[in-house]
Amino acid sequence: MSDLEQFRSDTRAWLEANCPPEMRKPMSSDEDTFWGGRNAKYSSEPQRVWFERMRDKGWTVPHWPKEYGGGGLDGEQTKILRQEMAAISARLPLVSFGISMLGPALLKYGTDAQKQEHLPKIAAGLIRWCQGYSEPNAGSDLASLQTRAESDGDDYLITGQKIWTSYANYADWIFCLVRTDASGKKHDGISFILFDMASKGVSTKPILLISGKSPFCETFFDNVRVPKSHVLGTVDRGWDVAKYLLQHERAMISGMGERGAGRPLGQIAADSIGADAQGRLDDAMLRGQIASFEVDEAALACAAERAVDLAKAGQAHPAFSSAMKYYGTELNKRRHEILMSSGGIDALEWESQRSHEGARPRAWLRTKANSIEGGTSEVMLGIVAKRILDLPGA
Amino acid sequence: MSDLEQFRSDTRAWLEANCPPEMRKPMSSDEDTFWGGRNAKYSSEPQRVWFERMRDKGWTVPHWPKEYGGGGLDGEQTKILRQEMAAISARLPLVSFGISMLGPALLKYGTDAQKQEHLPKIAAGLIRWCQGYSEPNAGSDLASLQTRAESDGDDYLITGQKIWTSYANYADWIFCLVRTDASGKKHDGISFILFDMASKGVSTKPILLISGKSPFCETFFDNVRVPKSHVLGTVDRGWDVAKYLLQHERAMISGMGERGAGRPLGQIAADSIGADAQGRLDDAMLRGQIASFEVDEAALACAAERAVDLAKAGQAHPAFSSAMKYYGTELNKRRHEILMSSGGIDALEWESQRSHEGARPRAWLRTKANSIEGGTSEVMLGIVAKRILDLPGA
Amino acid sequence: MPLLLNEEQTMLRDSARGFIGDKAPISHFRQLRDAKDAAGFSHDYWRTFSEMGFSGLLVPEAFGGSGLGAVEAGVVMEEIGRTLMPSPFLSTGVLGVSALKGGSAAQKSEYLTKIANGALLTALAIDEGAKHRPLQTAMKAARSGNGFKLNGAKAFVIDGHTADLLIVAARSAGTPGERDGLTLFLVDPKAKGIALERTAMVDSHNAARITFENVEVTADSVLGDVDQGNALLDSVLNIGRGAVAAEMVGLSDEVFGRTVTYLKERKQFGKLIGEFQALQHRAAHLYTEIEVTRAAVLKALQLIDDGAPTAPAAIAVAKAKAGTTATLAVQEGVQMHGGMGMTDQFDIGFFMKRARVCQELLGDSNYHADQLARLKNY
Amino acid sequence: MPLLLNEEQTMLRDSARGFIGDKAPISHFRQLRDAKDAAGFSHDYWRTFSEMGFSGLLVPEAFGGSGLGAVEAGVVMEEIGRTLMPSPFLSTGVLGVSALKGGSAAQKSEYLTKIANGALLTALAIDEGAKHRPLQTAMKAARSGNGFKLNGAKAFVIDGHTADLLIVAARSAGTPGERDGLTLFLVDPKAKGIALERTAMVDSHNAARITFENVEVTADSVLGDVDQGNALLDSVLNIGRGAVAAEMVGLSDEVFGRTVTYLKERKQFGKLIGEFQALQHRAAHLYTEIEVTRAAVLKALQLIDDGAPTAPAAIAVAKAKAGTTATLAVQEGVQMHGGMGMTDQFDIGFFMKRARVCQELLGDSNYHADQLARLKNY
Repeated sequence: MSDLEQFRSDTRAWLEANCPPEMRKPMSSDEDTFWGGRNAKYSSEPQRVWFERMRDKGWTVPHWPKEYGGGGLDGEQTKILRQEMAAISARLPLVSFGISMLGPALLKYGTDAQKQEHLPKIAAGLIRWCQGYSEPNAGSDLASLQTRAESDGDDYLITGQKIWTSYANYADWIFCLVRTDASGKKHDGISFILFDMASKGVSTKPILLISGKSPFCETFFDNVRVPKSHVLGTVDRGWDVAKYLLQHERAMISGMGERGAGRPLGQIAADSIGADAQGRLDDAMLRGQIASFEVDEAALACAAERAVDLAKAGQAHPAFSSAMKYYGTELNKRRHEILMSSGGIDALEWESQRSHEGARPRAWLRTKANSIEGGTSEVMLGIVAKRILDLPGA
Repeated sequence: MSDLEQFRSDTRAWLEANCPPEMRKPMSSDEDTFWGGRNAKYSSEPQRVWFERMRDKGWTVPHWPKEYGGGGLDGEQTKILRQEMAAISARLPLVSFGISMLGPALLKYGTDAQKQEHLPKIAAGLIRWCQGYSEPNAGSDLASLQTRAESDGDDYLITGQKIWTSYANYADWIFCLVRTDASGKKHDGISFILFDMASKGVSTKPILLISGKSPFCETFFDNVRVPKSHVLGTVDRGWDVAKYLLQHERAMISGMGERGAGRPLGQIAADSIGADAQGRLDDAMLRGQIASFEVDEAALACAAERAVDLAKAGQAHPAFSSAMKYYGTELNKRRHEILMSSGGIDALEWESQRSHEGARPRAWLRTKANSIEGGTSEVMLGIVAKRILDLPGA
Repeated sequence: MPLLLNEEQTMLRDSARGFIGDKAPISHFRQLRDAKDAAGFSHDYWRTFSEMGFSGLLVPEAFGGSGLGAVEAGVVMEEIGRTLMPSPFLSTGVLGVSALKGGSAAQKSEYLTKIANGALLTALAIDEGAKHRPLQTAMKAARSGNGFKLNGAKAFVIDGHTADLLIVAARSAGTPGERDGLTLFLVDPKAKGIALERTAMVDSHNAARITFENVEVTADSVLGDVDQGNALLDSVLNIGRGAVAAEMVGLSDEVFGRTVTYLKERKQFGKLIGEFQALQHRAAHLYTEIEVTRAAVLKALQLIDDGAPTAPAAIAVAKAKAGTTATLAVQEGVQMHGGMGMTDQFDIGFFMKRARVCQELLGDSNYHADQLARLKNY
Repeated sequence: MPLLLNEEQTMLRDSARGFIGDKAPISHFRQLRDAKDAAGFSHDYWRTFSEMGFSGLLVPEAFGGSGLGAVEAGVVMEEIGRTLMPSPFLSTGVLGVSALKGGSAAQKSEYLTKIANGALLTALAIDEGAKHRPLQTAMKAARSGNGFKLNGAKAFVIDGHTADLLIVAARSAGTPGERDGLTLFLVDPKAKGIALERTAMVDSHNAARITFENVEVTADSVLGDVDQGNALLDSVLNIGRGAVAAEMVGLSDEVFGRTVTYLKERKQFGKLIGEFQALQHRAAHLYTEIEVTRAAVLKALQLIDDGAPTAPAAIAVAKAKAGTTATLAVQEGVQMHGGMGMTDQFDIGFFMKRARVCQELLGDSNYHADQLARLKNY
């Protein structure tokens, strides 16, 4: 047996022994996600057990170095772990922007002291992070941001407003883009800085969305004092860090369209609509739309797998994540349009218990942000046109 | 009985008595179109009879004034004549760019002498016209044309090259855009001029298309001498005439998507593919695509009808024909994609008698030019954005 | 007949637009929603609708109405679509009146007069499953003495919880899927055996689920002919479909107008976003779709008023097309508004929610495309 | 296994690209077309293909082949797609070899060796109606003495007019639509009762219509099991579908590359047309579609080589997706080339014609989406 085969069989056995049965079901509500943080709440005992066991193996962040609380796995091992978890539908033990966004940037740009301070707390779910990028007048045009950091001895004083800060009202720390120099071009003079949301002068205000939920906040900074040592990377070169991180975010968001293992959409539709004598969904038009969608979805899953393999082989184009982000989010929106059409009248209910408080329409409305957040579809297509296709003036 | 009702009943009776049965079938090949001209050929005796009878009524151009060989009908009467012809599937007795394109421009911009000279010959099918607009480097950007007309006493000497000149090799006269002044902005200094294709220095070369046919030519002018009196409208203001004429052309092309009266596409598909036990086309996916297409096609037919009514009521936006041209041509391309899919393997044959020398695939390929000729879809959308939606910088 | 509004229809539109835009702009809807208003619409405004002749728009003059047609109903619906004004106009003024016009002289005189006066609200109870499939009606109407006993459940009954009179489709013969065997009944919502649940909907408009358990109705409560209700039902549903299609035209046009305005205001990358050609082309395409849809809907409504045999096909086209156009309009509207379009504070989301409900209402685009194919024999 | 070409496969690609790009660029195809070449392909190049190991790519080493798999066949097909090189590679090297691998030891030793040597050309005769529906095979194979008598007609037999051996699906039992009852036969195209007509196709590639009238074949000519030919046929068709999908990836990629080049060269309105944002976004979308398709096709071919039970679903995805992507690529290619794209003188039109044929070949996107739905039980 090769080392990898051995690793797979060990992993399978460990998961079998350690993943509680309750943690082997698809998540059905926001409660099912464990976010960690200073005020972490477990929604159930199995959720706590599962998190702690995985944390102790370093498998909340399996591919991070062990010294930072990671699992120290290489690419192949990480893929195997993911496959084995998927095989038993094991949930992620910990979801956090510290893992998916800040972590990769810290690993690449952080000083030793910064890595030592932050990475282990992320791995152990002790600190919950949020991301301070967008501003009211800096959406797609992120680099025009105006939140300013004024030098004051060893500190900056930060003043400004962010918007679309995911879960800022629950976050302990923020990683944030601020303008440290307003004299040059808009992409210069931006710094990437980390600070505690409990600092004096920070306040948040949730934004009510069309889904009736408030996953985002407006976040206000009024002379927030932050040590200069909290800058990640080079002062005034924060745009590089931001770009690096956005690529990770896009690659992550593009994965939303992947759902190969789930129940076929056509069967979900048949639950509401029924099947004809030959077992085909009893709405031929909708069946055709679903089948075409599932062709695209399955193809996207292949592209996502290939993107990982290309990256491992050092053959990936750095802007390819933008293509995948575009495609994955547009597909996910289409998926939820189909789910709404499949649910028909029943999917229009907004508050009843029968409808799980309108889970389906709320999820549908939520997806409309997919092609906006983390870079709009239009911005993604522009990046592909410019950086991959090298079209003039793009 | 109202005057219009009387007109309808008279018209119906006349058509019944005068339209030969052979002329009451959909056209099935290029031969079925009568184009007139110095070298006019009738493909059949009924074609000649039908043309001559209609010509004698002035109904080759029913809405033109009688003094120019027209029928002198008003808008309502013309509509009734069209409806009654459609009701018996009567063919057009004469097709010509003189009728559909030049005529309206002559009526609006022509001098009395020009009208007297040209309109009656168009109405009677004596002269066949072609249109000299596009040049190799002036396609979508038509105003950048470079064919020049140099003043020489009472004449111009015209030199340059046109492309996409429909049937130039069969045409007797051409209406043509030439540059009479190259000193100003590109839209200025263009004149709209008419001349005989038999003039010294004119030559044509057919362009072989992907459909295997050559409806277009390259047309060359080498010091062609044309009297200055042949300019239509004001010298150097030919762009106004061209725009006016293009609107007519677009309105006409947009009509290609209309085919309300024809056999339903789904039944055409069933001829090749068959039907299931419930009488539905035995390809559920294709059936859905056809039904969606037929929804759009029927809706477009309503929009075309409404556009005419709006124009009559003086409520039409002058740029609306661009929206219709865009929509109609894109729909027509989709129709032919569906026809190809419906025909399947049989529709791939290119030369056999069985396939009428590949009539279906050749027609399919021909439609790909619909969204290019007469202004590309991209140019049409730009016009709508600018002139109707008033979007900035459009 | 020209495919335009005539002078009277234009005046009607202006008066509807004046009242609705003035008294019931979208903030009116927002207030009702935020207050979780018990009725879900303003009784005061319905009274005004009746004074303006809108509640009795389709009621023959003999019964105190305006005796107008489907085109005029569409005119009002289009204006309702612009501000999403909650109103019983569809359930009572269109569906209720159209159904009752198929009733006996006594039924007409009793109910139509009241509707024209604004004194009676109705609701049509058709759908049972997840999708609109009127022929699949399974609800039982068993003969019982001189009358019938109703058993079954209805969903998506628009304005069901405020109705004074339910119009219920039930199967007095045959099996689900058959054309024959359907009968329409007039049922008092307070009758014994009826349980009614107001459904909170994604669009914050009104609908109800209603169960019928051994509900006894007399022979007089039959609307039209026993077992032969399908023809009447078809015509009621078709005018309703045309009306909802008109609402979607108004909704699409309004969303589009707001979006174009936003394109001319919002700056990114140092430009108005309306300067970006990719957005210009998408806006121009959407404009064309809306204009094409507008024509198809008006045509269908005119054909209904003409009693033309082609009306059912035209209605299938109109409802199918209006559904896809409205879906595109709200999707482009939200996307082009960027993050702001996702907030409850902006109104765009309301249109997206309403468009989704209008899609399902009386058959979605798939249903009607399928109907068109059936009508065309393929 | 990573979803990439490995080193050997990359070398194979380079060598295929080198030969095809060098010897058989698209001008080679144009010459054959203009000359109305009798064979429709170059026998010389087929000999070279055999010397390079391509004709026997899928032939086991025991019979003189390279013993490679579906991925490698896809690599060659993709390069063929780039220049539209006419070649019996699909009909003989892929379909023929895959079918014959299901034969007896004698059949394999006789035919596979010859194919590897470039000495035998085959053609697979499946389709009968307008659309690819293998289960609907109606052609009769009636038992007659020790053998069978074949009656029926086949269409769209790729390279039928140059084949030395026909592989024919016929119904030895059951009725059209049934899985059981199909048998594959090896038939000499010169046998009595066969009439063959070369079909001139829109893409100027080769196909034939063949009628069979009381064609007698011996029991030895049965390939695989009598009445149970469907499983073998399925696997042959699936590798063929994967190969055609790979051809469409090559074709799409080539059209796209030519189009992007044109966008960087052609000026209108004082700008390169590639500067227009609307075209940029459409190009970026098409790029993404092609990359997604490339991954789906490679995955399907890998799963075939793995003998994975998920291979049929993956092939349905690959063929369906490749068909829609190629259609989009050629449509955008022609439109973005403007009038020039419509001329025979430009090559873009060739790709549009070939893409249409590849769509129909072995099932179009609708067929395969439907298959996927069936495999997923809805």
